[in-house]
Amino acid sequence: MSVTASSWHAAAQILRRDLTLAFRRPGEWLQPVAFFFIVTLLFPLALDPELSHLRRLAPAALWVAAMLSSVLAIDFLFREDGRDGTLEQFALSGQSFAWLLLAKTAAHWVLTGVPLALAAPFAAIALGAPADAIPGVLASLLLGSVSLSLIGAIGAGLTLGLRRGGALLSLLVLPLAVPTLIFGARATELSIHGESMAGPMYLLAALSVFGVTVAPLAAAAAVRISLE
Amino acid sequence: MSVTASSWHAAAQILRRDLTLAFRRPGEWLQPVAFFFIVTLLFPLALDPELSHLRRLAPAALWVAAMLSSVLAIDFLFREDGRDGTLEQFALSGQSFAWLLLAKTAAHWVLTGVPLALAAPFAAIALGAPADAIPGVLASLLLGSVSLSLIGAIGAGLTLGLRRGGALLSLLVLPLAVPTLIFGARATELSIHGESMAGPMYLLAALSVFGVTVAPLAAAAAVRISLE
Amino acid sequence: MLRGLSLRLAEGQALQLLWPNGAGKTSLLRAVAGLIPVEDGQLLWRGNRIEDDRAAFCADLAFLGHDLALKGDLTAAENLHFSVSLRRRLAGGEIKAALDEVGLGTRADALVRQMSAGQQRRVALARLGLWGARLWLLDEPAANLDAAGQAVVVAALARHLAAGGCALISTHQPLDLSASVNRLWRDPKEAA
Amino acid sequence: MLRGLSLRLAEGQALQLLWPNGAGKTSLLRAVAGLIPVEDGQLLWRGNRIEDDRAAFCADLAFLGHDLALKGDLTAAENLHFSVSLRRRLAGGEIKAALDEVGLGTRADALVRQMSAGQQRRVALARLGLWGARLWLLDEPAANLDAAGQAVVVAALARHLAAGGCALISTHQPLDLSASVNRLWRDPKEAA
Amino acid sequence: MIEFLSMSGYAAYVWPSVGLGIALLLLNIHWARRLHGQAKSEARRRLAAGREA
Amino acid sequence: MNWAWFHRFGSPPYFYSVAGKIIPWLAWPAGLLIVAGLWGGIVMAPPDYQQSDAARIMYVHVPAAYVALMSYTVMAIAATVGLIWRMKVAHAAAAACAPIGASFAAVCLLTGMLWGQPMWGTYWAWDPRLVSVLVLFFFFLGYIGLRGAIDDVSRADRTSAVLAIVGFVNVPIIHFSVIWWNSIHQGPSLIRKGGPAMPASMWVPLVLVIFGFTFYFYAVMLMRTRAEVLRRDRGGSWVRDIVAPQEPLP
Ligand code: HEM
Ligand SMILES: Nc1ncnc2c1ncn2[C@@H]1O[C@H](COP(=O)(O)OP(=O)(O)OP(=O)(O)O)[C@@H](O)[C@H]1O
Ligand SMILES: Nc1ncnc2c1ncn2[C@@H]1O[C@H](COP(=O)(O)OP(=O)(O)OP(=O)(O)O)[C@@H](O)[C@H]1O
Ligand SMILES: [Mg+2]
Ligand SMILES: [Mg+2]
Repeated sequence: MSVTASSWHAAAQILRRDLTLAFRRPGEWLQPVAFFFIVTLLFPLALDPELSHLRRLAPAALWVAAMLSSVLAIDFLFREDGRDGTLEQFALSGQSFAWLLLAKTAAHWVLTGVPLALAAPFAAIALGAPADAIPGVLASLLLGSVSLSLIGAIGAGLTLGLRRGGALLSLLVLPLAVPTLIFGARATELSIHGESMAGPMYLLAALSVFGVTVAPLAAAAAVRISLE
Repeated sequence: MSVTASSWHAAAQILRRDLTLAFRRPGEWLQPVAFFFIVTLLFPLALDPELSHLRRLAPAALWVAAMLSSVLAIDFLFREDGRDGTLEQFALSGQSFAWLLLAKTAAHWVLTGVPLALAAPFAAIALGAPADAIPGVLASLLLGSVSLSLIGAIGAGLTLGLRRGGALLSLLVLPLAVPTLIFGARATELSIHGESMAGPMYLLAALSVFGVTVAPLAAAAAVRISLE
Repeated sequence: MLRGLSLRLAEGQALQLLWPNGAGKTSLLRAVAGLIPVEDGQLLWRGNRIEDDRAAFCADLAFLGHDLALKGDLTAAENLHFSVSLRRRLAGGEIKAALDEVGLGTRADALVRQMSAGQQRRVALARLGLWGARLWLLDEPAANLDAAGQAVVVAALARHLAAGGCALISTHQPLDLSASVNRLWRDPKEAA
Repeated sequence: MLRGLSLRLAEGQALQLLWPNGAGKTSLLRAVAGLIPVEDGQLLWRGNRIEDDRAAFCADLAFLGHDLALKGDLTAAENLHFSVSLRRRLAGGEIKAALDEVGLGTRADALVRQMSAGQQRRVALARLGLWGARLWLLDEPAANLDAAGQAVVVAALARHLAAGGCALISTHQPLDLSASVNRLWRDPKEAA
Repeated sequence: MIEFLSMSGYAAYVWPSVGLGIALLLLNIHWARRLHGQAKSEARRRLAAGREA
Repeated sequence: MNWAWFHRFGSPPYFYSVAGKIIPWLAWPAGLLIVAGLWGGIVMAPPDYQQSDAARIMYVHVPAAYVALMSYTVMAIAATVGLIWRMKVAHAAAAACAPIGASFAAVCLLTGMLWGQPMWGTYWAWDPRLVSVLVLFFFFLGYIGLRGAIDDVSRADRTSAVLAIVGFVNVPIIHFSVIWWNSIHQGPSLIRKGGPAMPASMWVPLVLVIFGFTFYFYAVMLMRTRAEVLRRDRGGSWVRDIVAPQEPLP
């Protein structure tokens, strides 16, 4: 009786749905960005605020703040859809479950990774980075946040349905994200010093590719178990 | 027909209840501590890791990590009790609502602030602080976490019942906690340098006293609104 | 939301609200309990305005909403102990007796998390009895309950009314309370 | 948990499970849907083992659990659109028609968050119809519904059965389905 | 003997390490046995409870 | 190939009794090897020509490091087996590995720190090898935390199995970190082209302790797994015969 929906169509619908929902409550996707700004600002406050000093710290502050706000945001990736039964319906929709979750992760990246990357140059300048570093900072965070979102999706799947997912989530995700942090911070540092950042960027790209292939499968396995 | 319960008795019951619940799931109150360790670990990874260099950063890293794990943990202060109707019953119990919430906050501090303060010396040493600094680091975090818990209680009350409390909570709480951060980091810094930390410690104590008087009232007002 | 309502409850009397979905049963009960503000009109308890002495009113009040206020990680007995202790000191054996009354005597030490929806509701009913309040506000107390569970609700209500308490209940299926002072109210527009 | 069960559904047939609380209605429905693993025993659909082609089975299946899978921040029409689009492409006007059938024609553009529990359940019923699945698994479809709402459930089921679908339903009050092939099953031990 | 114990000046590092190693071996056995004991007594409790009911 | 033994091992009562018989055969050799190796290493072997007697920390540090890595590997394998064949005993074995592995990782870290102070002049450095071992330790903790946070045993088994498998990427990173990045930590000195980079009087005791620790690990793992199996099946009929064999049937 009916034309079945292709997997691309289904993924596009999920993307549209999640973006629609987010734009109905703009406060929500602005929060991780605001969090990011606040955390980067805490550093100068806790230190004696000399700019020359701060600049050496900038990559670390940016990346630690980015990772934390990414972990904070990822907690919501599946939580609501799990609670209200939507994920059950995804699992029963006849589409590949991992694929649908990848679509959700992509929407999440658009809503948190991209704004984060756009915000990072401002924070970098506030921490004393030169204006020339802007494209480099932006690029490294844009690429790094892809793998952060993907790694986060695994953690979100594993902690779905737990009462206090948040803290456990960071315990699981942050160790997995250590390589991203190291290469990302290195890329940002090189760009602040005006050097070529190709090396760490290739490694970040490799991490993202690896993440795209592995993370949805792991997340789907974990979410399916938590639906029982 | 019945002997009514005194407010001390009621508070003691709440404390006992929350500790019982926490010890049934020891994983949960250990998580903020693990988060604290991981966050302090992220800094050296994102920087070129020379200890002499790290030591200057140690107070900032310790306090930013402590604030973040405190905020992360405080999200759960009222959430579950709100969701399952317990707070409604508190409000209708005939006891002072603010007082009952203060008891809950005290339990929370015992479960998160104290372990955090105990963990901080280890993290400080990994960041290159000398062993002499241990009592100072411990004391400053023990005192600072009191005011962090109290400020957090206001934020937890305000964001209770919101779907994505976590991120918003940190936006509300972190700015309010800036004085604690500044004095706390200053105290830790002085203790790492082996100097007297009395000045900032008095200020931290003043913040805590102020917090005890104001925070429960504000939290009670906020929670009451969110119950409607 | 609701306008032009007026109702009065006497000792030993139960009033069941049988209004349709969305008519405002939940809202009315919560307003009476003081959980949502009343915009217009007034509530009297024993002849005094409730706002004047909310603590006294609370001491006479037991509210059972959609959310049961039970902790999954505590046992049934512990749940009762902690929640009743906020209001009054318990004598030994009271909890056991209350759980027996709702048919959970053998499961006093089971974690509430491991109970089915119906059993959890029974624990909440046991708590109602222990509080010793005069006025019960019950929002769909028989939801999720099978016939045996509904009988427990009816029995608990009967005991309460016989002891001179009163109750305001929202339901979708009328509960068969034999108390002569049980009234049904099928439409919010009808005067009670 | 459940043992020694065996049941068979034919086209146009509905089976209502009237088991008591905790007997395993929810668990049975979720196991049939494939949401919880079946430890022992097998499920056949159109003569094939379900594990062999889960996608085909899912295409024929509509599951409505305790959780309605509706987003409070989307309107009723948007909710239907997004959830049906995962399964098939929609023609224009289908959604409007489906909402009309459950009596929500005028509220298509209201946010689901602002609807009462009963109205939300009606939206979920409208979705069931749109999926066009052959087998409906309904867990307490009439919970929270008033008499008019129950009539909507009954009508939707009647349409579905008349079109050759079949349904497995858990309930506490039997639904009065006029379909001749409607069966009640009051005790899990009784063979169906 | 003293010379051996002093580990040519590294005693403060070598002996704690050896101690940690031995503690590790002993503690793991202890924990495993305790776990086994707990499982047994729990099972016994269950059986007793089952017989009562 | 005949898989009957594999399926038989999946049955809790069979596993319980067979593992109970195997344990002594692992434990006694383990004890002998460890005593002999430590004696050979700490008392008999000559001091290192560079590090003098500080090198003796090696006889605890290196075996602990190997066993920490091995326990994660065994845990990941057991988790995979449990996930694919739905084998409860394998899940129990994975659960048993985590605390043991965590303790060995902790000892590797602590002895490494104690060795680092005299050799590198610092207890801790932010070096790839050291950090990746710390991450391994956090994985064990995360695994234990995740398992503890889920009440339903079967769900906890499978969810934590996914984590164990995902976290396995860290194991090769630890092993190769000294080669991929320029690390202050020592490169491979035992298993390498051209044979061990030390005299036999040093490497033979080391190998003895390594084998001893390995046997020890399997012995303790089986002990924990048995306990775990018993705990899960505490209602099972076979359990009665074990915990209360003399009592008559009710
Ligand atoms: C906290 C600090 C340390 C950590 C976490 C650590 C970790 C490890 C690990 C995981 C291994 C096993 C590698 C593998 O099997 O692939 C290892 C082996 C080894 N470590 Fe360390 N180590 C630390 C400090 C040291 C120090 C200070 C020394 C000596 C100066 C040292 C000397 C060795 C040696 C000789 C090996 C054996 C290498 C081989 O034969 O493959 N370690 N360590
Ligand atoms: N948060 C809200 N925002 C706006 N309107 C609301 C909100 N909550 C409830 N309402 C509206 O208030 C009215 C009364 O709701 P209430 O929950 O009291 O109904 P009820 O009689 O308990 O219904 P039911 O039988 O479905 O539980 C409904 O029309 C509902 O749409
Ligand atoms: N997470 C769980 N852990 C342990 N036992 C459970 C769990 N969930 C359900 N059960 C048990 O499984 C049995 C069947 O539960 P199920 O939810 O299927 O019952 P039901 O027939 O739907 O009951 P109800 O009418 O109350 O909804 C119950 O005895 C319940 O106690
Ligand atoms: Mg209602
Ligand atoms: Mg059910």
